[in-house]
Amino acid sequence: MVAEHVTPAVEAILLVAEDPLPAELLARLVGTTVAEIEEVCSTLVDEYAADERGFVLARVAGGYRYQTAPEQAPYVERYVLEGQSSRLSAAALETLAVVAYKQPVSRNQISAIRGVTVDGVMRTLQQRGYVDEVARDPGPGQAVLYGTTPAFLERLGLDSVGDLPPLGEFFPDTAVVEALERGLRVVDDDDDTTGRPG
Amino acid sequence: MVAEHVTPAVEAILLVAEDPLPAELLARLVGTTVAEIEEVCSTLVDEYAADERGFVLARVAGGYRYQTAPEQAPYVERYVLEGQSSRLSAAALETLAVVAYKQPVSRNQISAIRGVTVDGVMRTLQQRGYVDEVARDPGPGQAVLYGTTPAFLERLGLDSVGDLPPLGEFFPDTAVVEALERGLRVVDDDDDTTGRPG
Amino acid sequence: MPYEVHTPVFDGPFDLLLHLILREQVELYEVDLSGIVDSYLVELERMEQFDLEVATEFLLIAATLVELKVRRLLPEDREVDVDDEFGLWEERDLLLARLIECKTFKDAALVLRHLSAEASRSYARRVGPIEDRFIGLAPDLLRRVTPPDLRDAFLRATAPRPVVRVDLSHITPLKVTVAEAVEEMLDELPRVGRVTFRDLTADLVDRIEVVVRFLAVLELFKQGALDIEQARSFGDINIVWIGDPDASADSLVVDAYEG
Repeated sequence: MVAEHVTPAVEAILLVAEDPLPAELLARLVGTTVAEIEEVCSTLVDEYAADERGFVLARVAGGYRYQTAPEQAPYVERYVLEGQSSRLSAAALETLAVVAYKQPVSRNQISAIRGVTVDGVMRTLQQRGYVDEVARDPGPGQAVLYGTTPAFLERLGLDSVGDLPPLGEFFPDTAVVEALERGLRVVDDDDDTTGRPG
Repeated sequence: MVAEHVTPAVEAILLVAEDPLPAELLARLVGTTVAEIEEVCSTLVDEYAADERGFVLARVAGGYRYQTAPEQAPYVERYVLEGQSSRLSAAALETLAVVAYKQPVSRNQISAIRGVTVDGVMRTLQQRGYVDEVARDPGPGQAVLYGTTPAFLERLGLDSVGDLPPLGEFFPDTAVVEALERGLRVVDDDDDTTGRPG
Repeated sequence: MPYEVHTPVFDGPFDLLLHLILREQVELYEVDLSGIVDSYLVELERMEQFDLEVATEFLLIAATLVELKVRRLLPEDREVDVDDEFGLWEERDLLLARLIECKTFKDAALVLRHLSAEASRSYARRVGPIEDRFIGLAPDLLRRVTPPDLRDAFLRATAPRPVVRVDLSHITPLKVTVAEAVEEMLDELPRVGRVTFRDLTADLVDRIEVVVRFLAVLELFKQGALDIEQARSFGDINIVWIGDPDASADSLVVDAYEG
């Protein structure tokens, strides 16, 4: 049974928080266990949904925070005006995908996968705070290794990178692989004649 | 009977607002009457109280805003004291930047640039001693003009405002800024419901 | 009529190759060699800054493709060097593996786009403590703010924002269709025989009506019902009826234009 004081205390602290607050911090501030905080938050998520509130309690980037309900976006946008002014380019998204799934990863490794140099795009992503240096390759050269940041998770509304769909889901299906293989045939499939007719 | 969409829309807008929002503004954003907004808000005040939420909907300075419930003050204080919130919100930082670069500047001019009312944020900045009234607009209305304080310069390790980093090539030209100032007023010039000077 | 100009710009050689193989369903060996090379050269030219690494990659892949194709076209040489053939297979497999990996992440990126679009509909509360009693408690708020932070904040605050409402007042709804305009002209033109475009549109008020009338002229010209002469640029257009004197709207098939 959750102590009576926990729920409103959590609501009050979350109301003045500017970043997602981890359950551990909430537990410490309210003087309870992490398990109890998780229970309280999950109840609040359900209550707000059941009451059809205009706000939701979201679990993002390893913490909880108040957000507007997605359905209210048109009204909120009238007030905030800013909107998502900065759409991510296809190149930025593909680079982010590589970093997200292969982190920690070096710039060279990303370039190899994308087939282009990624210096410019990585600089932009770093400036925007979506990726950051997380380590150094222990091998020779000590290349800088990159990973995604909490800002990236916030941008995607994810709790952790573990919440991304497994990469295996995106492996091209047989039809695509076959098309690629066909496109890169070394010899004709119906290679029974030397001089090809037609 | 209040239209179904009004309540969650009001909750969503209030959730992201930094300043108390007058019922007139809410009515315009949601597309309803002031009377309906007042009815919705008064119902929400009662609901939050009945549910013993950690937040309340308060009527402050001619508008509505979310605040923490008075009984939760000890927990909020603990959170604030822990330094978890010890940085300026993005909105406050932007407002401070506008004052720093465009001083002397009136609140209306800042609102126009930021696209939202800045009363609450300006109050915070003034309380903190980062900005202060420096003059009065000689024109009609004699709006109060704001500038940054010596304490602000000291905190940033600057000798004078002239030492602020140059804006360089990124700065949109004057025409764009003027268009923004003209075009993006949330509160109309003739809307004096907020009781703002100037 | 809305129309789009499709000029795909490829982000790299894999992008282009995937496009060539998958989206256009082109059998690369059916395309002539110069066609493949041309596509690569076009992309190289389109690159805003000449990036040596990307250019090299483009060249390498183009060369691999050319080699694969040459190998396919030449009569089978039983004496072929086993090492050469093995090397070619290896290169081809490497290329295939890299293409598959690239495609995997391209598709993963689509999911990221979707997630980010969904997340952007929900705005976070980032207000912080607003009540006076809490504001006073917090330590120095500028502690971690640097002058460049301030400049960035100013640039953010003054960056042009997307226009919220689209002003549609300048768009005139179409009152007349091209078919109607054709019908009107069929009433008059066969009888008059010859008219200038200025006269033909003299009684029209709205610019859009003139445009529609012009489209109708083009339509009848396309059908071979009239001839158009224009003596000099921007001069008046003479319209001469050369079709059946008893033409009616029913005898002409007029494309519907969607306004």
